[in-house]
Amino acid sequence: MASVSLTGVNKIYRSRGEAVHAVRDLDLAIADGEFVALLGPSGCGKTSTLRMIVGLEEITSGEIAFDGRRVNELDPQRRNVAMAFETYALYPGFTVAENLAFPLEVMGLPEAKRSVRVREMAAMLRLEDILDQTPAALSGGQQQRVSLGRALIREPAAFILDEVMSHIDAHLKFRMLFDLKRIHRDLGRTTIYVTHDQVEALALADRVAVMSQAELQQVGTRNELYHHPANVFVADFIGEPPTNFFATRLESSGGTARLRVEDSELVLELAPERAARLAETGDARFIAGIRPQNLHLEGGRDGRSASVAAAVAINEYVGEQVILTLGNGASVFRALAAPETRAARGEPVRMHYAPRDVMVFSESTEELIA
Amino acid sequence: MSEANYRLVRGLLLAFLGLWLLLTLFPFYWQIITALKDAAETNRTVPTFWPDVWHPRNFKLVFAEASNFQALVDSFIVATGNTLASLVLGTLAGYAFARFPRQAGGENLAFWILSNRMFPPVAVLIPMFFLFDATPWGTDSHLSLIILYLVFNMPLATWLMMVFFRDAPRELEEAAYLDGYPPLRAFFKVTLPLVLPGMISVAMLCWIFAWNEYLFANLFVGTEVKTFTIVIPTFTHGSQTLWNLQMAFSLIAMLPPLVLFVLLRRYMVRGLSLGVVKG
Amino acid sequence: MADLRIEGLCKGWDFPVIDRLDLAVEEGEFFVVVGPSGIGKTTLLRLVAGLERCDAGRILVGGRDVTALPPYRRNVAMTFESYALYPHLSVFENIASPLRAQKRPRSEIETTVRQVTDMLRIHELLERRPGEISGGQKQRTALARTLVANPEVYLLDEPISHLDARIRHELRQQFHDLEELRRVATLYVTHDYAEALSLGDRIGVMGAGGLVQIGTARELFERPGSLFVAQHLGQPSINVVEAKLRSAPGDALTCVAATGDGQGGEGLAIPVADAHRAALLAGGIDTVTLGIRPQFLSVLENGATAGAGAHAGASGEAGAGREGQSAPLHGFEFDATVELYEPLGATGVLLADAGGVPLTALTAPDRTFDYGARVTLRLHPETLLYFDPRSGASLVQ
Amino acid sequence: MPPAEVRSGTAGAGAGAPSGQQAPAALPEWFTSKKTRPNLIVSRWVPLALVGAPVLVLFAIVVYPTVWMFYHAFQNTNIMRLFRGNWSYVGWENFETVLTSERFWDSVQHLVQYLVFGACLQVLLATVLALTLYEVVKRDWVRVLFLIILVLPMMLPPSIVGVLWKFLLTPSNGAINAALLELGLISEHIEWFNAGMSLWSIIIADVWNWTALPLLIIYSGRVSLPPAVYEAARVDGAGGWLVLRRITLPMLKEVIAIAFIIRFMDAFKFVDLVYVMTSGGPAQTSELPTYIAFQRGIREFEVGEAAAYAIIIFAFSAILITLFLRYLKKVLKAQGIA
Repeated sequence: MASVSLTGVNKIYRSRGEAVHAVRDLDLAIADGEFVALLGPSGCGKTSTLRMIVGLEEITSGEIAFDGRRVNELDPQRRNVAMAFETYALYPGFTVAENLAFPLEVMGLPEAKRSVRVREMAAMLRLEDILDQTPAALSGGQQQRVSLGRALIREPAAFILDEVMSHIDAHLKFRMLFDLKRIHRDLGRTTIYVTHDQVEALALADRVAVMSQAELQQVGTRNELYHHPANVFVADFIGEPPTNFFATRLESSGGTARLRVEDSELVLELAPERAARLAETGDARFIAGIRPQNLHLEGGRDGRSASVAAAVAINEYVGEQVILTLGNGASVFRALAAPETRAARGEPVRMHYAPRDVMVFSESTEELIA
Repeated sequence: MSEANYRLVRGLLLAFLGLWLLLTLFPFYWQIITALKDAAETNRTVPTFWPDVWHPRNFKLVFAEASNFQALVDSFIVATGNTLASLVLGTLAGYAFARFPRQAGGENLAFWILSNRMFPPVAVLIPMFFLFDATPWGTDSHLSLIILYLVFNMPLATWLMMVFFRDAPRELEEAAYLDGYPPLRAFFKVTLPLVLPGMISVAMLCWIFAWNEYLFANLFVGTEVKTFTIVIPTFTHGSQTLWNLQMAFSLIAMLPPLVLFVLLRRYMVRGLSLGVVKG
Repeated sequence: MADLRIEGLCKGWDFPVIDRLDLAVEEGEFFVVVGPSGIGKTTLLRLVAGLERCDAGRILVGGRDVTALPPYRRNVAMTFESYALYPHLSVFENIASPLRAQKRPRSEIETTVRQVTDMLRIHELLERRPGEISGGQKQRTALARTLVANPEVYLLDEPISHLDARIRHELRQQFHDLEELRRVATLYVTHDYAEALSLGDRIGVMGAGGLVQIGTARELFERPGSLFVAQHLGQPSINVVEAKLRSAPGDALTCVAATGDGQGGEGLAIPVADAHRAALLAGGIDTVTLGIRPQFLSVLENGATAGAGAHAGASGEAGAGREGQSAPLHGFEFDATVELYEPLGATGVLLADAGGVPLTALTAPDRTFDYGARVTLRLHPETLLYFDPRSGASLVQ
Repeated sequence: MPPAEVRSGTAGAGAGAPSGQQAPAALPEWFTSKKTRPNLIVSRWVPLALVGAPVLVLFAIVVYPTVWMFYHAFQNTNIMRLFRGNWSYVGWENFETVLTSERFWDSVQHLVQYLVFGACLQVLLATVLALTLYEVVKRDWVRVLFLIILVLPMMLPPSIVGVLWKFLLTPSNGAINAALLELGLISEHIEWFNAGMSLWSIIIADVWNWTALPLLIIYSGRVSLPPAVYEAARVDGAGGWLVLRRITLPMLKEVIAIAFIIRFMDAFKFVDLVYVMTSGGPAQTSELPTYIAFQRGIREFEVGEAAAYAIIIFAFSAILITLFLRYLKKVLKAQGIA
């Protein structure tokens, strides 16, 4: 077990004479035993980061250290990390048992000890029945468990998972998430999990590192990312349905400040201390964001003192909840409502919200102001 | 095996690869410099590794004899004719095998067609010789070679085109049906453009195999029609072999396949490794 | 404009995939088929499109029997899961393809394509190749190609399942808004239950062989006809608990859940709601399969109502009051031990162990639970679903 | 245990019938009685026609001649009889002539020599070269350049290869002897086309000409092995030798076997270099069975005997081809291609 730290890490690829900056000035410290997810859309640099940590990719500049010891120059063989691959990368001619045993065989463990460990791992991942089969005969979920098992069977400095759930059916996925979380709880190993799926990242990780366009946007717990997203990208990427954004202008009258939405008649109330902070910036225009689950049909509770008027455009019943798509002028936004909500198309509604749930971002830098 | 040993082995392997490359290139080198020597120099008792006198006129002298140029023309006619025939037949059959495997006779028929490429020609040649002898055009004609070369080129074209058609997503064709195109129009609008790169590589392979063919030509033609491959071994003046002219002519003749190969190597390597069979 | 009728449709290869399926989609209806992957949803679409021939049965479009017609004579349009855009043609030519097949004049093709691409906001991509545009744009191009064909039936195969969350929501909105799709019969296939519930005027749940249940979104989710339907709709999936029916003092009835692994734990006794008692007693059986929707399990801590502001928490109570039943507001409460807690986006998922019975509950997302902590769960017996343990059929309607 | 486990015992098995929906024990009547109706967009005659044309051509140019040969292998046919039409059945006499002749058994010996050095050695060399090229040479453009150079000889017609090597190996003033003398490896000219050496000359030319084919096959095979597996092995800590021994060679064994069989099949067709370089001489010391068949059949018009040769070669080939196709089918199936 080890802590992993990345300091000022850069990755630049050269392709056809052009330099592509895949990872830019990345700083990230992962504590011993921590579960950190690296989350971002495809092409954001998360896989390059992970491959640099494992040692499959050279580090253009910066330093990666395990337990404070620099590992930049070490081969993957010497770094002692275990990795599960997106494509599983099982050894084709080997049986499941042989696949699991291979890392032990490399370590030079005697046959008898190997088979004991293989049996333990098979029990933990429910692979006992398929130990004699070859990967070609297995389903995606089974292959994935074998690949996890092959990584887990060693005692590595860190355990690295690359998009391991992306080829798994939704129903099976939930189960695998629980399994993985349980394994981490029981073994307490430093784990880095790369994914593009926010549900997986939020569900599993102690902290989530959000990446976009080669840069780290924010590192934080689920609540930090949710309530204090560093910028518009994070606010947009985390959360489903996606956050509603409005282009707004700051307006003060009679000592209170509000945000007037530019292409409709919506006005968003601000908590007083936030208004003050906005005034300090000297800007007039801001991007306001509010999450669909923070817009409510009924007011009064939890400081929902403000409201906006809108007409229902679409009422989507999805079982556990209703997603309302609402319109006011040219503004279209979404809200979540209880499943028994039966608002019809065109029906006028008032949506209540707590002013503290309005997130305000700078229009120029798109960073969170308040 | 220790790290140092591993490095040593890698070094040795690299050296061996380098040596092999030199050995591969040496005959080409010799061919080129010989083509640039004069007749006297090629027949010296101690050969020169660098020409004393440059003699590029060889390339012109080769064509002083009109029949040499005619041989290239004959080869071109035969190779092109055979390529067209192989491609048309192979494309149609390949499409049928890829899209209607069961109705087209199934995998076994496809494999049988491929197997024809591998059988030794000795079983075919002798009877074909007597057979063509009895036809109006005879053995010594372009047509006899064009037909004969189908023995090895058509199975190759069929097999490769089948692989290429299989790789072309069937859904695109189905999308065309749903757009309202009947099968033939859908084939030309969607499927054929998709396999065009594959067709090019098949055409190139067939053309090169037909261009290079020696055995059939050697036995079948030689008077009315002469392909360059059977002309090359006959460059003699009395009992003296005219090495410099022979090398010059062979350089000219091998240029088309080499140029094709270098330009289209991506397709060709794919075709060769898919076809897994040579001519 | 026409309706789509499917009568006794059969198709099988190594085993029967579609077995005597009947379906009528009215003109202007948006019908969604939802089911697990590999169950035959795409086969159904391909049969209607004419890409596969059925083994038995008939397909009628607007009263015309098209069973024997090839796809290019059927006047149906289909989008493929893989989009099936022609890689060698520009976006414009891809969209114009059906019009070219109909040999329309050039000017008409031009205007029709412009109209559709303006509507779908892809007019800037017309010169590009499919390889140069994003997934969402590909999907819009494929949709545009089917829209210009002006068919009598639309067939849409998993059109948005492979896209990012934001684009998925945008396209879902588009499917709601497109007048075109709402004018003719549309058959839409997906494995995502939320998509199905959101979009379908009516929804058919597909199981082995055919449609297991057809109904509106609320009918299917609230009154599933079988365990299969209940399990397929909802994420995380419904809690399934084997239980024995026991008579309790008074004329009350309880179901006693067996422990998950048959060892340890004392089980869990849950009272049966008055509204369900008669139906269960009439069945004359003593074991049932209980279905408990995770969102109807509220998590209390120290007796206080948890999940302030979360719909999942609130809906438990509201759900109990639906159908105007006079249910006791406090519900049935019991203790459980926390196994795992996963905070997701808008909700959190709690795995708990109640007397050896594993249960999943939906909570507000910003709470924290420690492994092994004791919590109180609340459940309204009216929200329970009862199924026959052998056939899986619903016992209470 | 998550609740899903209570019922869905098959959840781990991935796709399959959903729980609660057992496949009906009795198959429906329409299914058991259904005819396999082809799912065709075109008339059922179209595929037959598409495939029929090449099949007919092959019947004309391959099947008919083969049958003809089988027939004449049992006749006392020669050119005169053939034209007069008065050949007659002689049973196994032709085979007897062939199998008792020294010429045949010598040629078989030559063939074995060719198989060992012309085929086995080539595949061995090709394996080493292909893997060296892929594993040791790191720059892409260098690899491509090397590959092009290595494959060049394959693009030449056999007559050029033959003439070129005849020239290079000329004993008196050929480049090879001159170079070997220069390097001090030999002290006098090697007589490349003498009785003991001529077959070796052919084999040398053939190695130069055709080693690239197995090389290309094995190299392509190595390229298509999944890179992730190699990364996994590196992360698992496996070094170069272990990876080669436990992963690369086992995964390539089918491809190498295919390369082997292809070279073996080619050996039974191999004849053109013999024609160009030695014409089987001197004194029939570089003859292969195939060459004799041609010689007897077309140059000497002993059709019956030539047919017997052809049939013997044909039989060996057929065995190899069947083996090859069966193997190829298996490999393609395993890769999901066929």
